[in-house]
Amino acid sequence: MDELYRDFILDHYRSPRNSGTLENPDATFEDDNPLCGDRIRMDLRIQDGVVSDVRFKGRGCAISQASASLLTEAVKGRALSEVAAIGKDEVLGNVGISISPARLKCALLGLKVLKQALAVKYEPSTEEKAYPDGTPS
Amino acid sequence: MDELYRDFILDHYRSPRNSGTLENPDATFEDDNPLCGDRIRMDLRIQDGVVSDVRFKGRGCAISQASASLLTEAVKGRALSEVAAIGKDEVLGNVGISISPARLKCALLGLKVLKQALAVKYEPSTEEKAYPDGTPS
Amino acid sequence: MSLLTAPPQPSLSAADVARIREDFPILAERPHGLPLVFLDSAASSQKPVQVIDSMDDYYRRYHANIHRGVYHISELATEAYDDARAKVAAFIGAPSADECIYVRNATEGLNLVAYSWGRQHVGPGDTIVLTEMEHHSNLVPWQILAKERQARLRFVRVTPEGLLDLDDLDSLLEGAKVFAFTAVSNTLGTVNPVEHLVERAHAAGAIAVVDACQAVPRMPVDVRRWKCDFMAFSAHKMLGPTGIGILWGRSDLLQGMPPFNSGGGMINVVHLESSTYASPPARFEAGTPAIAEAVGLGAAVDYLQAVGMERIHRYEMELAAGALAQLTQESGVTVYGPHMAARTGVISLTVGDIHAHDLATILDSAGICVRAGHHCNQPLMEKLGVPATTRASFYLYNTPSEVDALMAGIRRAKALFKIS
Amino acid sequence: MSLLTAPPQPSLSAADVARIREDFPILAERPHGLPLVFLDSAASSQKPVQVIDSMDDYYRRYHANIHRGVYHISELATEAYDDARAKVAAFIGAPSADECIYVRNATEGLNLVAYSWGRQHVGPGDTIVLTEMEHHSNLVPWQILAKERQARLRFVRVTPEGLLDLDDLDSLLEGAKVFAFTAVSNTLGTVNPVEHLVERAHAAGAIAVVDACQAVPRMPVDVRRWKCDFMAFSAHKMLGPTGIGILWGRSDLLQGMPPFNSGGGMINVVHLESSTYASPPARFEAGTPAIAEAVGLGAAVDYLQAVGMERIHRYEMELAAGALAQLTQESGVTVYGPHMAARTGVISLTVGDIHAHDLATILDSAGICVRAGHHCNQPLMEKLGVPATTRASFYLYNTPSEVDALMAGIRRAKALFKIS
Ligand SMILES: Cc1ncc(COP(=O)(O)O)c(C=O)c1O
Ligand SMILES: Cc1ncc(COP(=O)(O)O)c(C=O)c1O
Repeated sequence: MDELYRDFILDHYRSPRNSGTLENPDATFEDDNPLCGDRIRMDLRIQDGVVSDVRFKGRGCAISQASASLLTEAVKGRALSEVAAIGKDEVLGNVGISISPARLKCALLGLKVLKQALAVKYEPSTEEKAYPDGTPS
Repeated sequence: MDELYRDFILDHYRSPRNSGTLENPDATFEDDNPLCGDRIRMDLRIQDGVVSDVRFKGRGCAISQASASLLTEAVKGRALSEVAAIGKDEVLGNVGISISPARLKCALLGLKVLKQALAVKYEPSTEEKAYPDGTPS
Repeated sequence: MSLLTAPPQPSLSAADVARIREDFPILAERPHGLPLVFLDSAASSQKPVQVIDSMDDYYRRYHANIHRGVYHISELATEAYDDARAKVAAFIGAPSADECIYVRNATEGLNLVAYSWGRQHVGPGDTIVLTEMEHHSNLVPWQILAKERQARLRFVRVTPEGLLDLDDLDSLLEGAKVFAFTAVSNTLGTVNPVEHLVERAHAAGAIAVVDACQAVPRMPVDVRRWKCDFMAFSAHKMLGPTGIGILWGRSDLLQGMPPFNSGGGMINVVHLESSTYASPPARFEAGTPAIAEAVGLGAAVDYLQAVGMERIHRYEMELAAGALAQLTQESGVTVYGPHMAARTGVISLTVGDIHAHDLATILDSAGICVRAGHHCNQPLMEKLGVPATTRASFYLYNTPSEVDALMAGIRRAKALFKIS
Repeated sequence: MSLLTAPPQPSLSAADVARIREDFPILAERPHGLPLVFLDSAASSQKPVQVIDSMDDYYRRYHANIHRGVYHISELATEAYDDARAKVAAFIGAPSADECIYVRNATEGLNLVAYSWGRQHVGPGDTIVLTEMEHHSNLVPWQILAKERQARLRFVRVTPEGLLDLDDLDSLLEGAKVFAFTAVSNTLGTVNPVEHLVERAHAAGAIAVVDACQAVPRMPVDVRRWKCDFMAFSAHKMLGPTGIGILWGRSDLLQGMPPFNSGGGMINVVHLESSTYASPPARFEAGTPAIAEAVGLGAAVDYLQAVGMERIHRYEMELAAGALAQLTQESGVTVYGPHMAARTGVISLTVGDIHAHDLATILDSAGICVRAGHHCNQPLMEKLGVPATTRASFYLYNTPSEVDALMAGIRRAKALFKIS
């Protein structure tokens, strides 16, 4: 059980890194996890194909907020091509605790928002338009 | 099993007694058993408080038709007060075979129609009006 | 239909059927002290222990409400509920599990289409096309919709042989919004040419709604081959539990549809004055769903797939052919419905002037379960000119000797009613 | 409320509860190797063997479709289906079993009222009164009805303490057609004064629709005493199976209502172009019903009545009082909802800045099942100013030592999150 909430998770929850918003971000997205009300927005500054700055704002459980905070650290200064390659496993590895199926969506919300921010910016997704009234649950 | 369809039941089914209708009956009613489509109409002539004549018309299974036919025999010439006292048990006794729960409604359809004919005539039932679109099932 | 294109596959052997029968506890029952001969699977099939035990196990080990349950048994329940949906989707060839909506039964599935899609797309003067052989569940919801929206109903006629009369199909479909029809008649056993009917519906600009209640249990069904738009069926007719069925719908249609029932579990954001809704399938599953029943349906699909739908279909056709051969030889017996090539193992009949209920009662006294009545097909009965028929239907657990028992029962009824 | 008028009755003893626990197989489960502490009965209760076995027995011995089945097992099934309805009617004091309609769950029951009664009686400019503490299932259907009929919604406010603010009730109800409210809040545990609310609704000429989802499982309920017009509840919260619930309605109202779902089993005479419908309850039960589930619900009612609703209610109140005493002592814990006299054993809380899902996950790792989230009460959460709460709920099989386990779990969470 101590596996569940390590100190650095609490630290990221209470003192999130890269917290806040950017003015005129190059990419931005906001989404929530309707089942538990977690909400995250991510703003990105992109220069020469590199994520030069990133901010996130959100509310929700320690897992969703810490995971998003950790993700911003992993993303900052990296090339878009590298960021595009970040997957579930890397995010869960960074979080470093065992996550039950019901909480996976919390841990991955930040990643989902990040991907959607980049998708909206670089390749508008038709799928988004197909869900006018909610996200796939 | 031979208990189920005695010869006199078949006889009443194929040669119903008091079959047909009356002109200007003093009491009449028609109803069906929506679950199996049996249908029976009964016409009564009433003189001095006595059922002086009775006719029935119907379609359906041997049990419903024979039971109605037997009932007309039991009713003809009897005082209304006696007819009012005829119950389930007497009708089933006349039919004289064992009836499974699913077929009880068949065996008792004639009695139900008879009672309703008399009720409509002598004490208009408000319950009937409450079921504008069907009989209680 | 599928028989012509699929590679030849064996049917079930007597040994297979004997093994299958072991799985169905009810077949050991002895009503009136006689072996149970269950020939009413078209109304509702019996259940194998695998299905019964799956639900028992659910309640004993991991029952919990699914939505928002963070704890272990709730996670197990949620997983089982979603797994069953994926199994059903694979079973009917649905491109995505999200296209399979859990409903109470096929009837509710058809009502969902009529309410949600229908009230959005059908307006005054529009046409809804049905057939004369529809089950009340694929007729009355459209009557109500037509009345409410001042739309018009048209009916594909049924020929004296019991087939759909397709001669004027295209003119009936002209300008239609919906063509709703059954894949298999629950009274006549007729197997309709679904692919052709869907194709003509689409050519006329109508959507095709298939009542697959009698098809999914007894033959391979693939919505991608049928190319239909909606399809409804019930679990209880395919070895599954009561209380659950499936409405399958094309995902783009479902996406655009408003909710039917509303409340917990189908929302996104709720304010006092207004709300937004979840995506399908959740949008159409308001309230605590039939979780144990979904688990049971999943187990039923597993069972059917382990036996093989093609083999089940062939075996049922063999039983039906054997029964029809005997029935058509028997004096006084009238069989309704088409020739073997166009039908399946659902057989309606009458015997002399014996009313259907009397015949069913006599058969019951010999332990034989058949259905008697209008089979929720009153307009078709009127057309056939009979108030009711007696219907025998076969399934994977029936045997040729049960067909013989049926024949013996019919002969006994004839004797009792003095019919030669 | 009932406590004041009923003759004093004992609660459940520790020995009673020990015996009761033996009937619930799931309580022997050991998630994560620890004893299961199930404190989520308000979401869905666990099931005693008596209920599980009743359905098992049904499928093994007498499953068959009910309508028009002339044979033995179909008669048994029909009888069991009707018997269960009679048991439910007696349980809630309904004057007639025909007033109890089987639905999938409470949500469907409330939708049935909104669709069938609502679309007939609510028109432009009409008012529907709800409360701020309604479950989404007693809110969203009315939003949809209001939008469709251009009617207006008004809300009885919830006080900071978690009670209904009844000061302006009469003016809110002025000219209203419907007043729909919950008997017990599923988030705050508040027990509302149902008789008074019904009386005020009637005085204003409105019908009273009671969401009794959290009341019927946990206290004696009598519709004749409440004098309400409709009442909905779910079997799965009262020891019964998933997939079935009850809408009770006053018989004269039901008689006058058009069908909701339509199809097999709810008709009288069907022609191609139009149909007439059966009387209630059949009119509202289209298609093959949840037969096994009705049997299970009947067994659940038997079980609850054998234990005694008054005793169950008292015992739950004891557990709740014990839990509240400890929780209000515990630093960092905030409890929502009113004082003991106005509540029941459903307790929402937060602990420091620990998010509800984190708390639930920590409790789960100790084998403790609680619910976390908005509890289908989003507007109420907004009002409380919290995104989510953690909710513990008690039922007849819980014990004081499980309350202690909850407290220990909360203290562990505080330690992990370094909350003093
Ligand atoms: C007060 C209340 N109303 C309605 C519901 C909905 O019940 P169901 O999901 O069984 O339809 C619930 C349970 O979630 C509830 O607690
Ligand atoms: C062809 C057909 N359609 C619809 C139905 C209705 O199915 P259910 O009663 O399970 O909703 C049935 C079964 O009775 C059927 O045979």
